[in-house]
Amino acid sequence: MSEKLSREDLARLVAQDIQPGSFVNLGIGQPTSVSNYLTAEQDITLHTENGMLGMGPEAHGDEIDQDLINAGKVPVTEVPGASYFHHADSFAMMRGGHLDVCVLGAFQVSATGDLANWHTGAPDAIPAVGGAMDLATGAKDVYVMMSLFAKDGTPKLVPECSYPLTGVGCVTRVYTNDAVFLLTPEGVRVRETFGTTLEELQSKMDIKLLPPTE
Amino acid sequence: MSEKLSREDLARLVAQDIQPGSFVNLGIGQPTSVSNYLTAEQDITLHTENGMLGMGPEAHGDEIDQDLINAGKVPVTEVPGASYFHHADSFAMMRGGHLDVCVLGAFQVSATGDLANWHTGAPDAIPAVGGAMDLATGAKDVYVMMSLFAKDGTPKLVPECSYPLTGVGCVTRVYTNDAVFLLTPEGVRVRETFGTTLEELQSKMDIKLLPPTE
Amino acid sequence: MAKFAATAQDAVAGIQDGATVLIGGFGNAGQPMELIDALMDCGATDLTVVNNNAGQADAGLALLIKERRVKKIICSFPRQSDSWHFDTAYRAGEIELELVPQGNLAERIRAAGAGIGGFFTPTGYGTMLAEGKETRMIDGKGYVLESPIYGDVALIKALTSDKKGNLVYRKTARNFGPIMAAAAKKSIVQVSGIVETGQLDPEVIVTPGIYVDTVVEIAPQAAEGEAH
Amino acid sequence: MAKFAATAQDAVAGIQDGATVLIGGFGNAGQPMELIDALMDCGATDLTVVNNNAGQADAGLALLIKERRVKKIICSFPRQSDSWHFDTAYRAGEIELELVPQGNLAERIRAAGAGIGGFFTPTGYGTMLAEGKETRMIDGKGYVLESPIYGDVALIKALTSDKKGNLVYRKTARNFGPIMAAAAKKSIVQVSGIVETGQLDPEVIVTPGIYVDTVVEIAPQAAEGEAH
Repeated sequence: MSEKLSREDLARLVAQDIQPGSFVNLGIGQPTSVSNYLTAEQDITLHTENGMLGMGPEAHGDEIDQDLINAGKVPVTEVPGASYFHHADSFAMMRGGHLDVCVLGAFQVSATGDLANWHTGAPDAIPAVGGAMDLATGAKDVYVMMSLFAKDGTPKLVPECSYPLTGVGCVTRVYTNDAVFLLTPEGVRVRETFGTTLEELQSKMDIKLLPPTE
Repeated sequence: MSEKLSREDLARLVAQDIQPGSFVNLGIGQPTSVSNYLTAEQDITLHTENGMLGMGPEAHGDEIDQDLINAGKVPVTEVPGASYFHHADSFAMMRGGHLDVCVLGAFQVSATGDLANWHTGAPDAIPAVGGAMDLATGAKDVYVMMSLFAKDGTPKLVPECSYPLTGVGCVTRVYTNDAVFLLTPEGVRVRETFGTTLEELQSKMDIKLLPPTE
Repeated sequence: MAKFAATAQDAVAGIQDGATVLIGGFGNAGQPMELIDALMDCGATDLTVVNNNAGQADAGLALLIKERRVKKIICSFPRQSDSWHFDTAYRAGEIELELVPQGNLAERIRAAGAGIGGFFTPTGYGTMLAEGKETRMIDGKGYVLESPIYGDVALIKALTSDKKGNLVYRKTARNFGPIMAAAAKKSIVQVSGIVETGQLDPEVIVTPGIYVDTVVEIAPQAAEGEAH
Repeated sequence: MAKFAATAQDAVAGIQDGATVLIGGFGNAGQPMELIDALMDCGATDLTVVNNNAGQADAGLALLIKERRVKKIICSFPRQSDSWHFDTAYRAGEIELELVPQGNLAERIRAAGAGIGGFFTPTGYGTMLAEGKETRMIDGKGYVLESPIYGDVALIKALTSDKKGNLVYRKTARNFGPIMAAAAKKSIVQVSGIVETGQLDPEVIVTPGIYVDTVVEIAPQAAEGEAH
């Protein structure tokens, strides 16, 4: 592909990569936009950790019901086949590895799949973790969506995270506007690049990149 | 009282001692008969560990429903206000100390409230524990109903159990046909005797009996 | 055995200084706002509060924090755009914070109600929130030992109670209610309606009355109060 | 994503020799008899079975044991008046027994589904069933460390499924079903009826379809089969 992916195209790509019939949790922020590109044929069931499977799109107007919100506290809707459960059951579902995919944002991801996405580590910051560590730990696959480079140009896919960790060795894929990375036992493999090349990326990053498999 | 209590009178006595509004689990066997003497005014809610609160009397004839049984696998009925839950929730209710009273049978009870009621310890016996250890552990009060003496005349309320334990220090009262015993931090206190005297009981038992308090 | 209180003030009377108070709700859903207001009015102080958040805007838990009635909060997500009362108290060193990943928070509350003395959870392993805690490798995976969170009191909101205190909830307002009701010595529940015993289907009761001590009916507000 | 099988035989096809099979039911209530019969027919052997009991009379699990297809059983109450096939196998040293207090059995199954690596339970502390296990005093009370029980397969019975595999149960037939469905890699469910998605109220679903892999409809037997 000849250009960097737009945020919309990145969300579309993640959506396409989710297997039909999957149970998925989309993190707050950029990952939420993935839901815009899931198709009816995929028959994806969305989980929200505050106690629901079968979450539908954001609610508007008369649909808004303060008893029906997502983890970002935004009013949402329910789809046929939805179910409600309490917080311990909801996090048991995550922790027990029942979700197929969780899509999260990140400050940094390490080559071995460590995730940092909850705390900048700034000494005066008030920490808040929410469900971030649970989301990182539980799903069969954890996909990260992020920009590959910080505003200062430093890569966010790194040998070792400098920010406080959210989870250890949990991320399996990293989706960025420049490339998709598969975090495998062999190392970090570039699946595809957008408007750049493996060589160019390698020159800007401190981790060894493996080429796409045939 | 001038005579040993009959089994029926013993069950009636236990029933009378249960505080109104209590949540109660009655073990299999003799304890089950306590339910015959609970009054509507007491408004007792019965728990059965296979997943129900608000268990009613044994079912007969057309009432029999194979999906509605008690822990002894006997068909029972439900009373208004009943609820159903799964096994983990049911035993969480017991283990978490939410039941007010559990009434159990016993082979032996020790002076410090150890209970032996699940296994004779015979070398060729096939062991089976069921919910016995959970029942012993969870309730706020564990009442034992048993004969005070074995067929060979040896007491069953003993300094230390010789049978394998069900639970440690869990029994708070022992109801027998000869007397009611309160297991207190000070020791074993006789609350009342039936057709015998404290002195006579003391002569047959190996534990120090404390007299009734005024 | 559930008792029925005439007002939220009656329902919370008896909450002592120094109590650990579990407060249900996630966002506005399931938040027992009238019970929190009554707790404010009743004057109890030195509280330890367990909630997912640390108060929002100028209402409910945020006001308890503003008035320095909360000495410690156990929560997963204190910092929000409108958590200014918590932020101020925290930066002034006037409130203690125990930060717990949300799923561990839920499981710790569940453990208290279920009589579990502690459990090994993978969540938080290898992070700063596990520092100082016992860890263990089990089948090649790292776990952290977490302990139960018991409450002296729980304040929760349900949809309907029957006369036995059996509860049903509504949609995502269920959240922490069922586990908090089981984890507290005394559970105080505000409901939108009370029905006769037998009116709730035994198959659909979420919180059996054994977990409920006090019920108070609070008519739902008109929608105007919900807009924020 | 739940799939629908035409017959019990199709539903259990693929259960491997050596599998750990969680089997629901307490007494006849919730016992997936047709799935157990199909497991018998499919020939899988060297099984580890997790059930509250160890088979009764000459049916279901008892027949699997009679035919020596079960190398190990994890249960709370093997010995019953009609557990003769188990008794014989056990006395012959041809079946291994792991005896677990019923509540620990339930909690261990729940732990597997909930991703808990182990938990401290007071049940069994100080008894021979805690021998060889790690124990700990917590706040002055003795606890035993227990581990999760994972299943390769669960065979359970529910009342109704929708097309997403969401389940509801009936009365005390619920028992081990919900926790076994969550604890097994593959959950196979026999139901009395299947309804369209959306027909089950989202508030009353007990087992969400995420825990269900295969559903087979088995029309309830006439009452004659229930008399024993």
